Amino acid sequence: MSISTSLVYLIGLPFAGAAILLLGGRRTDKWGHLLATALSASSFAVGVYHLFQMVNRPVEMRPTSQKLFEWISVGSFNVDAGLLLDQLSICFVLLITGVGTLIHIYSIAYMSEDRDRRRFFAYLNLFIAAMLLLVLGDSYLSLYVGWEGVGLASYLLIGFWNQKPAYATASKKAFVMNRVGDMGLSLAIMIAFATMGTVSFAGVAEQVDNTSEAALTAMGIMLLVAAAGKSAQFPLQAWLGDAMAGPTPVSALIHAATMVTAGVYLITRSNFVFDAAPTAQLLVVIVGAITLIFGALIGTAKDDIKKALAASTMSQIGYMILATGLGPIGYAFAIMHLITHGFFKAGMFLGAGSVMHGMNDEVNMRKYGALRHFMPITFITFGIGYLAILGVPPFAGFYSKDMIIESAFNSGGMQAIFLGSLTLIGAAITAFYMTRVMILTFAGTKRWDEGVEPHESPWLMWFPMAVLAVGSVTSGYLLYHDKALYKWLSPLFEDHGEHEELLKPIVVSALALTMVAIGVSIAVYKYMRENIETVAPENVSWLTKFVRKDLMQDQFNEKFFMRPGQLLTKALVTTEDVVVDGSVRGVARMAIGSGSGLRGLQNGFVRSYAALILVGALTLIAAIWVVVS
Amino acid sequence: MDASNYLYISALLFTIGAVGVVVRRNAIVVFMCIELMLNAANLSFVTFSRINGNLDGQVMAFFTMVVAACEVVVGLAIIVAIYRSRRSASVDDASLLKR
Amino acid sequence: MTFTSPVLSYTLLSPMLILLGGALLGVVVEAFVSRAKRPTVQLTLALGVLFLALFQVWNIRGEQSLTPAMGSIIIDGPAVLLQGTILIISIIAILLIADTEHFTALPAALPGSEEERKAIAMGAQVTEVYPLTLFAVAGMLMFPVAGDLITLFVALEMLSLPLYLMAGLSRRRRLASQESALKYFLLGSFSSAFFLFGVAYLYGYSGSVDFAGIQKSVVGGSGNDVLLLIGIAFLSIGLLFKVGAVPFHSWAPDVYQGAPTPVTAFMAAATKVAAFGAMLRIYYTVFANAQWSWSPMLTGIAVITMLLGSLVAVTQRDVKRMLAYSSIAHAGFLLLGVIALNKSGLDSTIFYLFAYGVATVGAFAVVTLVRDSSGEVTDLNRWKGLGKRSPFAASTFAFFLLAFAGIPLTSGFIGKFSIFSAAYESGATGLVLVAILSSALAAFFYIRVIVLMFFSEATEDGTSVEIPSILTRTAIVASAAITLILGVYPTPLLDFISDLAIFIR
Amino acid sequence: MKWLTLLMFLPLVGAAVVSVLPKANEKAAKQAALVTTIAVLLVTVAMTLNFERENVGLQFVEKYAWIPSFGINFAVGLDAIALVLILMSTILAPIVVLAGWNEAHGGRWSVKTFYILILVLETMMIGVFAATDLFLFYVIFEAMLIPVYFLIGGFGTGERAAAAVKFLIYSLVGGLLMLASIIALFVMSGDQFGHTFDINELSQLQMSSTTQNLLFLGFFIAFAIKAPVWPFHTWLPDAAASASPGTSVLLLGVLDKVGTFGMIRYCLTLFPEASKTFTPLILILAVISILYGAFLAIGQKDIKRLIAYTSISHFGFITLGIFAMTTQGHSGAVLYMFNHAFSTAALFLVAGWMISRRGSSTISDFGGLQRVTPVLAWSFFFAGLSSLALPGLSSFVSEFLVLVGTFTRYPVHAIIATFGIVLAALYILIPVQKALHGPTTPGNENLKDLNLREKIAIAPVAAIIVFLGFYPSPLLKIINPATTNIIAQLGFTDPAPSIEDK
Repeated sequence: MSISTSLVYLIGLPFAGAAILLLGGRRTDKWGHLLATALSASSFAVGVYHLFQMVNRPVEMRPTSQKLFEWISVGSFNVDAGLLLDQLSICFVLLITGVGTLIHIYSIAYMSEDRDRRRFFAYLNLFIAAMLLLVLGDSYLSLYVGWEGVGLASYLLIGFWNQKPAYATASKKAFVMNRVGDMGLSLAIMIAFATMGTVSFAGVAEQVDNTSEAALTAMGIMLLVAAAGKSAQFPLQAWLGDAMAGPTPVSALIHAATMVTAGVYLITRSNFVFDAAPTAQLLVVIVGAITLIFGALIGTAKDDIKKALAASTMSQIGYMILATGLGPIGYAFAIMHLITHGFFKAGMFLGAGSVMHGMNDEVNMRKYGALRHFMPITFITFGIGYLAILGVPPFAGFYSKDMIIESAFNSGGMQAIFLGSLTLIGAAITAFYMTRVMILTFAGTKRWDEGVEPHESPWLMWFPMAVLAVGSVTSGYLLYHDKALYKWLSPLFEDHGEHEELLKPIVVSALALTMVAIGVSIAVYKYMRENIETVAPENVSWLTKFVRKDLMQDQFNEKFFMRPGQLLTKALVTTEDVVVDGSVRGVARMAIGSGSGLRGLQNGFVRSYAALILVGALTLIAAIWVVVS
Repeated sequence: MDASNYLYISALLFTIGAVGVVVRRNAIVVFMCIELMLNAANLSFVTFSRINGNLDGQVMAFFTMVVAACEVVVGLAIIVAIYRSRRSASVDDASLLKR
Repeated sequence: MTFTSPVLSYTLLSPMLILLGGALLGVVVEAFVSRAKRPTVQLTLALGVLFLALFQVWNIRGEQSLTPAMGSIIIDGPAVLLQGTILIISIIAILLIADTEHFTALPAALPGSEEERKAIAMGAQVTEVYPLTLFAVAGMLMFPVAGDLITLFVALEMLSLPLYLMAGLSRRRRLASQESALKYFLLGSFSSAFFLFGVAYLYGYSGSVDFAGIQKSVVGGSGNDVLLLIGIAFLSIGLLFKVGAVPFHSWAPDVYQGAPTPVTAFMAAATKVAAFGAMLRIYYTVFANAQWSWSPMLTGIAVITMLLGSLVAVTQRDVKRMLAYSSIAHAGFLLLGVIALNKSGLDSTIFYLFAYGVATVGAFAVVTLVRDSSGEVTDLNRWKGLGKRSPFAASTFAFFLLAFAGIPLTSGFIGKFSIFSAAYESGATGLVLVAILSSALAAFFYIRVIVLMFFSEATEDGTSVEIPSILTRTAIVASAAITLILGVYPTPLLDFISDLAIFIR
Repeated sequence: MKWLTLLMFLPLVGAAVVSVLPKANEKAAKQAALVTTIAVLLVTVAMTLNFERENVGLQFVEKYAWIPSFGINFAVGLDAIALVLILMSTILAPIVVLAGWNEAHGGRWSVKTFYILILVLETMMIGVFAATDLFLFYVIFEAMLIPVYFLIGGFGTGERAAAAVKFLIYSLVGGLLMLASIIALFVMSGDQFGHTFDINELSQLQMSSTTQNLLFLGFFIAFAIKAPVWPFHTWLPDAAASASPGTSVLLLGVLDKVGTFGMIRYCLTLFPEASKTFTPLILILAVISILYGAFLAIGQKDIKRLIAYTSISHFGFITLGIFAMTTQGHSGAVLYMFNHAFSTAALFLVAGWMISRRGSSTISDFGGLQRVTPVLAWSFFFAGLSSLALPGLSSFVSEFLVLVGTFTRYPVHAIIATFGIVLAALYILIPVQKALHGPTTPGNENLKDLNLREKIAIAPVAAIIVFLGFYPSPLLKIINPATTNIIAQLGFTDPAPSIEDK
């Protein structure tokens, strides 16, 4: 472990950008976007500097830390504001700042017409800062700050055009569902403190051996809940599709490349917990497996290009989560897929943005078609991303996804075959819906609305796409070659030696490619031959309808959470009025009522007053009689 | 004759007076009932004076008579005044003030 | 039989003698001074007499004697304190009585008759009210210092009879005023009869009419308990009637409402002091050893008094009636101090009497200010928005109400606190809880009035508020000042009371 | 130097100055009030700097005989908790004056009266936290109802009279229950060692557990009404909805803290055993408050009522922290009291500006404010974030401390309470969406954004929220010794981590 004093700049630069642009207001309109981009880029530069520093240090000295100040200290609860840059976080730092900077550049052009562009860049910078804090925090609590920070940034960016009520609702939905996950994270932190007396990563790692498995399992499950919320995993996946309401660069950065992968980071970071809590680990695998199929299925029926990509993201993150659930053999591959996915999915999202840019913000793929002729660069970069996600060699996805499939098959026991098969099926479905996206968008006939004149985007936009495309081609091999990433990360994980190989790598690749081929063929068969209608056909099977409705996820949430919640709220509002406040009012009414009743005694007749006195006297005499006898 | 019999008579007179106050309507009669009660008390005083063998009770009776006389003065003044304004001496008519 | 000439200690009796002399002088003034000068002369005379008496009370403050008048009068610390309280309250009340607007010009005239109109036109004034007041005050001074039952009875009548008459002197709504006089008189004599009957039985029980003798019998415990019990019960009825305890309270609302407001103020405050003073002396000395016989009775009466007073007050629509019920509730609180039967009970009751009496006079003084063309307006609905029209009247009245409610920084709070503590100390925990509950109820209607005055919009036929005369203003300001000072820094008075309040027996 | 009397005296001087100013010169009254409150703040800051952090005893102690025959003293002194709360109150006061510059104009009485009431109230706010004599505390506790009553009833809106009465009646009933307990303590002290109201001496009283339980309830219910804790809370929404924003800030920000402060200072110190006996019950009430307040907030249509209900939820957290009996819970609760004041102040002040601009407090009357009045909208959103305890803002630190402190001893309660953070997101984001987002509602097109005065008023609040979110240490360092001391005196030690040595 070495000490550094410059880690804080990584976060500080973009944070300063956000602060300046937000507080400066309209005065910074002219140059705000440039400042934000520059700060993001300089943060990237600091990251690269640290990477070189790190590479040049011996393995055990590679992690770097910086203590900023004492944050919260009460009794035995001591949390410092501290940063930790190790082999894992540097990957994220570079991904976040690298892709982030590209997307800043892209957005300069993409948002040039928007009168609130400055605000947009402020949010972007805020996001970068929060995300960096998330991956650099040296304790669960510091991570939590970043964790909610990105949630906030995501909320702001999804709702960037919140004058449209649907968009505002989408942003709220995202934040609230994320908060459910955050609840998991805070409970995990509480469990950690209650059982281990510490909330720092290092401290927890140290105490894992002395902690009961039950506590670790509970903590693991809570971490999983957190991860599910942030990474749109089952059962907290429903917000991601709606999150596409945000401007497309946002979808590329936050909802594809970085923020949604925070769950993968969290589980990988907590490897020591999960390794000691097999039940929690199993749940991670199950959640990953369900989500990868779930997302893929949703993707098959989406006509909105961004939502199709979002479903794909969900599914791909399902792969990563599944890999992390496999334990030490999976962590490195999860991260590897995360990085490659960051490249190709961001690239595709930017491509989608580029298409929308040229198509007057149309997102319905049924109204695209034949765009390869009009947007060649977009077509090529998007196509590279497509090949990468399919896992066609030598594109990036081939290496990373195959490794996950391979790990699944090699995870041992009966579950291995089952998981392996699931990942293969997922690959096939992915191939199907991605091919569908390609065909609907770039091939076939023009189905544009009138007045739409597609055109290639300006260089500020295609340049980042090109860079990402290059990454989509090369990153896989670079990371895979000589097990580069695996070796880089392995000091962090406790890998217990060799794993039995159920299937040879070459067999896995062959199987995977076969499944992909099947998926592609079905899609080509289905969409190249027939004419695509611009309105989705209604006479389809119940299964299609079911899938179109996102497997009823919203209906489910509505029926089992939203409606009961609303009913409960209504019931409580009534209770408040009738029972809680009502009982007080009742007492008051009773007092007034008895007062009016007693007032009747005072009837104005002096004789009845005298009678009252007489009654009083008689009562006293009666009392005396009782006492005496 | 046992002195306590006087006490019973006194109690009876007192009770008659008290009941009279409650049941009679004419202010003068009501007032006379009260006088009856006072005199019942006087009877008790005198009786007790006899029983106890000292004169304090008899002195008290004189005081009571004087005070009762004063009460008559004040009382009649009030009753006459109210009779003049209302042309009625019924205590039930004077029930403006209530509740 | 030899005749012993009475030995009188004139110094110790001087407050009462001064009052009686002043009252007689007042009668002479009625006869000989010209009509135009009478009001001034009478007022000066009354004030002079009262201040002189107060001065004398101050001079004898350290004295103690069982025999200033052959055992008929007892002068000790509590006597001085109570007499002083009565005098101070009377002085403030006299300032209100001086406003002749309240009194009928010619009491003998028929309401609305030609005679009355003429009297008003002539500017006639009922200056008789001053000697009447002085006689009543003299009776009140004698009531708590009486040393035997004869004196007690005479004092009771002496304070009551003038008040019966004064209740009927109102200028406006004369029918109601006369009615209140009638009711007060009939019920008052009715209760006097009970009182007297009780006296007779106590005499029968002990063979003595002086307190020392009765006390001896009670301590000895040799007599017939039935006689004692009936005696105490009937005696108590007379006293409880005067303080307005339930079920002997029914006169209070009607009389408070019907009587001229200055008279109401005087009688509500001063009578209560005198009657409670007498109760303190009787229960704390004469019957102290027969606590078993009267404590349960008073406890029961205290409970229903506090609750009924507070509950019914909540629904009142007339400000004077509301204050009447409030005074009933306060009688209940004061009974706690009597029941406590300990030193702190005595101290706190005396303090409470002083604080309550002053605030009561002050509150009624404000009531006299709120008028329209036909006289005082006591309908609460027409008090709406008073805060806007007369901040002075509304805010002082609100302050007195807060004192009644026992809000800290008013004398009422210190009073309540000390009297409740005393009761708690004596072990009457349940009683304290009932008192707390009633205080909560009571707070409700005090606040209601404050809301009316400050937060409700005035109705169309708004009432005007009289610019207070200098005398009334003095009365209000003095009452408010005392209420505030006793709330903020009661130490001197508390210490004074605590030093003096020891009964000799 | 007699710091505390000076501090309590200053606002009274200000009030006196305001009262002699001519009625027509409203501006002078405002300026005088502002200057006074700032002066008070400066004195408080100076005191804070002079405060010895490690000294757990009372500091700045002053004692004068007041009513010796009852053993009553005018005794004041500060421990860390009182200091923090006084600091909170005196920071809020100038902000309230500045933010509510024009809110006295709709009142029943003159602007002058408003500021006199505010200044008198400030004296009492300081006194109630500084009192170390139970009687003095009670006197101020009750007396401060009066200015608030007139502030609500005189300068509020809507059903202000009814709300003021409800507030006063609830408080008085609670106060009377406490009075019953105080009387019992007073009498017992007289029996055992002579009449006294000194809280340190009173804590030495011997009493049976039944007595202790009953007396505890007297105090607790009074504080629970004040705080307010479910089910004693129904006065608050009405009062807050009717009071002017500035009054609401003082009401929720300072006065209600007297309740939770009282729980620590009086319930725990005087009745340690009874506190333990009732802890299970109180924890349940706290958790109910958290969730109930949150649900009710979600169901509100009126913005001020909504904020009031969020506070009920927050007070649930504070109560939870207090009775969790851990140092984290306690420090968290005290810090929470401080932080809540500012997040609620922000919400109420901004809501007040929105309401005064729009002339309505119904949430659905707003809409799309972000387009029209971006700074106003951002301020509201920021205040909301603070209320939902976003990490990085001050309330997060305290809320998390409370939760973690509760979890170590009462995990189930903590878990249920944690649901509150999801509900918090809803009760903030729903009004944010309705009021700030969406198309601009007709009638709102010409609303004015914040002016300079308003910006100056809100800026320090925001600064405190952010600063304490990232760096709460200065406050925690003051608070910690005191809370550790209390926990230790009650005989508790923090639950140790359940690490097993394998």
